[in-house]
Amino acid sequence: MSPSDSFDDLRDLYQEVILDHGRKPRHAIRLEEFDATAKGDNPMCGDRVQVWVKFADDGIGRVGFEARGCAISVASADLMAETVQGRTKTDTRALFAAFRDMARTGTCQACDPSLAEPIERLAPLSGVHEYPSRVKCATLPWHALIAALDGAKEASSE
Amino acid sequence: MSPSDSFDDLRDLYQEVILDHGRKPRHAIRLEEFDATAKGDNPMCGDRVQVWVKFADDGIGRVGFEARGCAISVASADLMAETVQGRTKTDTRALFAAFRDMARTGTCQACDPSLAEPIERLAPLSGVHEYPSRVKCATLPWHALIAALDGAKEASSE
Amino acid sequence: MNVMTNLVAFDVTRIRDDFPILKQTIRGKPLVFLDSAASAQKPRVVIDAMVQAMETQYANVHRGLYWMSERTTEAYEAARDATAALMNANNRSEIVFTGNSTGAINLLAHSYGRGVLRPGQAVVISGMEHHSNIVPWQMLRDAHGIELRVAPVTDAGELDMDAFAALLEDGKVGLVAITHMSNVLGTITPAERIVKIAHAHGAKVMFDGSQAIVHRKIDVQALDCDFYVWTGHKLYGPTGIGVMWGRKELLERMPPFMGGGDMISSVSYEKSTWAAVPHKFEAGTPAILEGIGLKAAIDYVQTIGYGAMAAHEASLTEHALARLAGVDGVRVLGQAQDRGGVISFTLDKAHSHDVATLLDRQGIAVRAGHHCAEPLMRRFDLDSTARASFGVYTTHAEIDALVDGLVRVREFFQ
Amino acid sequence: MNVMTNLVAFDVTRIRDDFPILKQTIRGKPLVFLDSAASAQKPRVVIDAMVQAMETQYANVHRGLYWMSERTTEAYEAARDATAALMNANNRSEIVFTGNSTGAINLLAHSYGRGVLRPGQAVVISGMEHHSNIVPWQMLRDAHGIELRVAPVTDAGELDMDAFAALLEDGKVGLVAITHMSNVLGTITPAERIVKIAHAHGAKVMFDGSQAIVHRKIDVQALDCDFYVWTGHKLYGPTGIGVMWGRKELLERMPPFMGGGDMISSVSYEKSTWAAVPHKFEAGTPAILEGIGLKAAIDYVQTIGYGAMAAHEASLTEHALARLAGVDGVRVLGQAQDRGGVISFTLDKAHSHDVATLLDRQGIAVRAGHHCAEPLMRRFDLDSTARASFGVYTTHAEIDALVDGLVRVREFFQ
Ligand SMILES: Cc1ncc(COP(=O)(O)O)c(C=O)c1O
Ligand SMILES: Cc1ncc(COP(=O)(O)O)c(C=O)c1O
Repeated sequence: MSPSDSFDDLRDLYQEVILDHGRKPRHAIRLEEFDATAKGDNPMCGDRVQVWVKFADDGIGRVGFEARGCAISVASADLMAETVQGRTKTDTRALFAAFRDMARTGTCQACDPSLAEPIERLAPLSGVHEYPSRVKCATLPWHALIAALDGAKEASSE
Repeated sequence: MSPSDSFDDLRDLYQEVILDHGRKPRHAIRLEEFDATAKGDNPMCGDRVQVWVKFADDGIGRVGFEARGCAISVASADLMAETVQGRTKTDTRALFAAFRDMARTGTCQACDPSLAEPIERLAPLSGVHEYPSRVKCATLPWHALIAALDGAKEASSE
Repeated sequence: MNVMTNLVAFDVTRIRDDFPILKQTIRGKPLVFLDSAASAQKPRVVIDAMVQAMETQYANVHRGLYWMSERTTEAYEAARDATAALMNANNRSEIVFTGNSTGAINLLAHSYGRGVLRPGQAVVISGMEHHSNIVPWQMLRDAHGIELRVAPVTDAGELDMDAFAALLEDGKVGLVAITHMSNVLGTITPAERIVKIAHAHGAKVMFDGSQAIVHRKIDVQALDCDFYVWTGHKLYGPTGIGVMWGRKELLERMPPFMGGGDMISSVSYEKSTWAAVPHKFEAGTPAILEGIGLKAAIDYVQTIGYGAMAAHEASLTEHALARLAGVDGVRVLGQAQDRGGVISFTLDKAHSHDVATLLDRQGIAVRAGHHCAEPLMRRFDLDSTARASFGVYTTHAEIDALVDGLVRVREFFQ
Repeated sequence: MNVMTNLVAFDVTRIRDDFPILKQTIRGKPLVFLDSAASAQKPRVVIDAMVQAMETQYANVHRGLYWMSERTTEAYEAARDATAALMNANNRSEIVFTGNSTGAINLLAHSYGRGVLRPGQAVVISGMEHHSNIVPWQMLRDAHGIELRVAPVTDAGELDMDAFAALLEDGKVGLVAITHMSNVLGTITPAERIVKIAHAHGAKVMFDGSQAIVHRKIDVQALDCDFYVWTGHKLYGPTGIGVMWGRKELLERMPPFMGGGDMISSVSYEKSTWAAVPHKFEAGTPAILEGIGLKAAIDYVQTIGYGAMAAHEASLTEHALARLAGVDGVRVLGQAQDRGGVISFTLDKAHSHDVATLLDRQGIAVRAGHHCAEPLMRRFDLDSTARASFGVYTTHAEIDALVDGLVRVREFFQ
C-alpha cells in the first residue's frame, strides 16, 4: 500500500468518530455507584455488553458500560452513553426508537424535530443499514440500556 | 371424430394384438388342477394378478391367470400364458429375463437366438419402454409366474 | 357463466405467453397440460428470478457480513413477507419454510404432535386426505399414543359434517388436520365451520391447503384456523419449498423439529438454545433460490388476482363437467357443491392407466392412479381414476381436446 | 508447488467464464468471492439445466403416465445415478435425497438414532463439528437416552486420535458421526483410521462430508464407512437438495423419517407399508428441479476432475498461508497436516466482523462469525474469526487482493 492510499472507501461506513469511539471509548467503565444495570447479549455474533446507569433527578445522570464486540458496537455504546446523559427517561426511549429507525433505514424520517440534535450526533452509525446483520451491533447497547430503565436484568433479544 | 379418423397415433403403442388380448384374454381362467400358484401385486397402481401353473413333464403344461389391471397387464399375462406353454422352467426363466430387458429398453439386444421366436410374439409389448412407470404393468404377471416356479406365494416387488 | 366477461377480465392467451413450456409440442401435437394439481408449470418471472439470483447476487444467507449475502438474505426474507401477505398472516415470523407440504405436515406432527399433544388425545383427519396428511399422523399415533380418527366422506364426496362433529364430542381431540381442497374430488371443505366446531371442542385446526391455495384466496385470520400448510410447486413456484403458517403463540410453544445451523441461539455440548420463530424451525441452509422463486410466483399470482383466477377456473370446471357428462361411459367422482378445478373420472371401457397413456399419445397430459389417496379410492371402491386439473393457463379448447381424446380412446377400445 | 504445471492442467480463466456471477462488480470493484465454504457459486450449466427443465419438460415425477412426467422422472433419477457414481456407491438405491446436509443428519439421527440405536448406547462426535452435526445428536440424547461423547481437538486443530479411540473402548458406542473436513479449520480428518477404530469396536460411522466432497474425491467403498452426507449448494449445485448415502442393509433396517406421498407402498388407516429404499426416506414431491441442477453440477465437477481441483486448491491454500503469515497481527487458526481450502484467521487490531465489513467495502467477500461451530470457537477461546475459502474459480490474485485488503484494514485501525 502506498502511503498516499486514501481510505475513503472504508471511511464512508466507518467514519472517524466511530473509529475514535471504538478505539478509545470514554464511558467504558463499570460505575461504582449505580441505580440500574442490565446486560445485552447477541449470541449470533458473540457481542456482549453490560450497561450501568446512575439516575439524576428524574433523568439519566451517567451511563457506563463494558462491551466485548466489534468497533461498531463499542462506538455505539460510547456514543449512546454520551448522548443520553442528562436526558429524561421518556426522551431516552424516544431517542432509542428514532436511532433504531435510522440504523435500519439510514435516515430517521419520522423523527421528532426535538430529537434532531442527538440524532445528528448518532448519525455516523447510520451507515450500518446497508448491512442488516450488523444493525444489531449498533442497537445492542441501547437494548441493554432500555432493559436497565425497565428494571430488567437482561435485554430481550429482538 | 370423423369416421375416417385413423387411430395410428394410438395404435403404435397399443397394437391390435394388445387390444385383442386385453379385451378377450384366452387364458384368464383359474385352473382347477394346478401344481403351483402365486400372486403379484403392484400397490403403486393397484394392479393385481394371480397365476396358476400346471406342470407337464419337467416343463410348463398350462398357465391360467386372473388379473385386475390395465389392458397392458392383462394382455401381457395372456401372451405370457400362451408363450410359455410347453417350455421348460429354465427356458421360461430365460425368456422372462429377455422380456424384461425388452420391456425396459425396447429391444432385446443380448437375446439368445433361441429366444427369437417367443420374443417376437411378445414384441408388441416392447413399446412400454417409453413409459418406465408402465413397464411394471407388463412384467407383473411374469413376476408372479416366476414366483410360482420358485414355490413362493407372492412375487416380491421389484 | 358468461364467457365473454371472463375474456375481458382474464386474457388466457396473454397468460399462456408467460409460460415458456406451453409452446412445446408432444409427438408433434400441441401440449395440453392438464396435470397442474400434481405440479404447476412455471412462468418466466419465476425462472428469471432464480436465474437472476444465481447470476448476480448469490450467496448464503443470514450472518453474511458482505454485500451479496445481505442482498440475498433480503431477497430470501422477502419471500416470507410475500407469503405472509398472501395468506394475510398477522406476523411475518409466523411463516415457516419447509421442503414441501409433506415436510410441513411432518414438522407439525413432530413438533406439535409429540411436543404439545399428550398421549390419549386424538387427531382427526378426513376420509379424503392425501397420504401426506395421513401417514405422519399414523406415525405419531404409533410412536406417541395418539388416537387417529377419520371423519367420513359422503357419496357426493363432501365431508360428513355431522359425523365430523360427533368425533369431537368427547373433548379428547387436540388437533383437526384436514384438507382444504381434495386433490382427487376437487371438493372444497367448509373451513370456517370446521374451525368453529373444532374450537368449540378445544381442538386446534390445521388445513392442508396444497390444492386450495391455488384456487382460492386464503386468509388465515378470517378462517381463524391455527395452522395452514401448502407447497410452492403447485402455486407456479419451484420445487423444494413448502410453507407452514402457524399462530405465533403456538409456534413458540412447539419444540424444534430438526436441529442444526441457523435454528439455534447458542450451542454448547450440555445445552443448546433455540432461535426465535420462525428460524427455530428452519435448520440448515434454507432453500434460498426456491424462496426467491416462490416470491416471484406469489407476485405473479397476486398480479393476476385470485378473483380472476377463481372465475376462470370456475368457468373451466363448469365447462368440463358439462362436456364430460356428454361422453358415454365417463363417470365423474364426487359432486361437491363447492369445488375447484380438479376432476377425477373413470371410463367404462378402459383402465385409467390406459386412458392416461392413450391421451398422452394425443399430446394430452392427465394423471392416473390413486393420487396418493388410497383410502379415498377404497371408499369409492376404486383402484384408480384419471384426473384432469386446471391452472391459470388452461383453456376451454384444451378441455374440448380432452373430451375428444376420451371419445377416441373409448372408440379405440370398443 | 509448481504453478506452471497447474496452469496447464487447470485453466482458471476458462473456469471463471463458466460462472456468470464472477463478472459482477461490488461498489465498482471486481467481486472477490472468498466464501465458497458457506455456499458456492453456480456454473452456467447448472443454471441452464434448471431453466431447460422448467421451459421444456417440467412435470411432477414418479407415477406420471405421460411423456413429460416420464422424462422429468428420468432426469431426476439420473441425479441419483450421478451421485452414486460420484461417491462410488455400490448401488443407486443407497442414495437418499434430502433438503441439505442438515436434513440428512436429522434423518439419520431420527431413523437410525431412534430406530436402531438403543438407550444406553453412545454417539461420538468431534470437537470440530458444525452445529448441524451437534444439535441433532443432542436432541437424540435428550429424547432417547443416548449418551453424547465428544472427541477432542488438538491445539493444531486435528482430531486427537488417542482420545478418540479411548471413547470407544467400552463398546457402548453405536455410531461415530464426525466431520470429514472442518468448515472452520480446513482440517481433513483421517477417515480411514476413524472407520477402522470404530468398526473394531462395533460402531458404525457417518461422515459429514459437506466440505470434504468439494475438495476431495469421495469413495465410500474405499472409506468403508456406513453413512456419508453432503449438501448440493456447496458443490456448485442449487440450494434445496442434500444427500445421504447409506449402506443398503442399514437403510433397510431403518424406519422412515417423514411420512407422506411417494414413500409408501400402500396406505390404509390401520397400517401403511413403506416403499423400498431410497424412496422410503423421500416423502412428498421431491426437489425435482434441484436434482436436475445437482446432476449438472456433478457432471461439471467430474469434467474438471477432482485431481485438478485438489491440486488447484492445494496451490491456493499454500499461497494463502504463506502470504497471511507475512501480515502483522494475522493469526491463522489450526495447522493441520492434511487440510483443504478453508482458512480461518483473526486480526489483532480489528474484530472479525469489522474485518469482514471493511473487506466487503473493497469488494472482497469473506465470512466472519462462529461459522456454526460455537463449541470449536470456545475450544480456541474465541467468539469469532474471519474465514476465507476457495472454490474452483478462486485465483492467486484474489488471495493477493485479500492480503492487501487485510493490510489496509489493519492500517485503517492503527
Ligand atoms: C461441515 C458442515 N456440516 C454441515 C453443514 C450444513 O450444511 P447445510 O446448511 O447445507 O445443511 C455445513 C455448511 O453449512 C458444513 O460446513
Ligand atoms: C392435498 C394435498 N396434500 C399434500 C400434498 C403433498 O404436497 P407435496 O408433495 O408438495 O409435499 C399434495 C400434492 O401432492 C396434495 O394435493
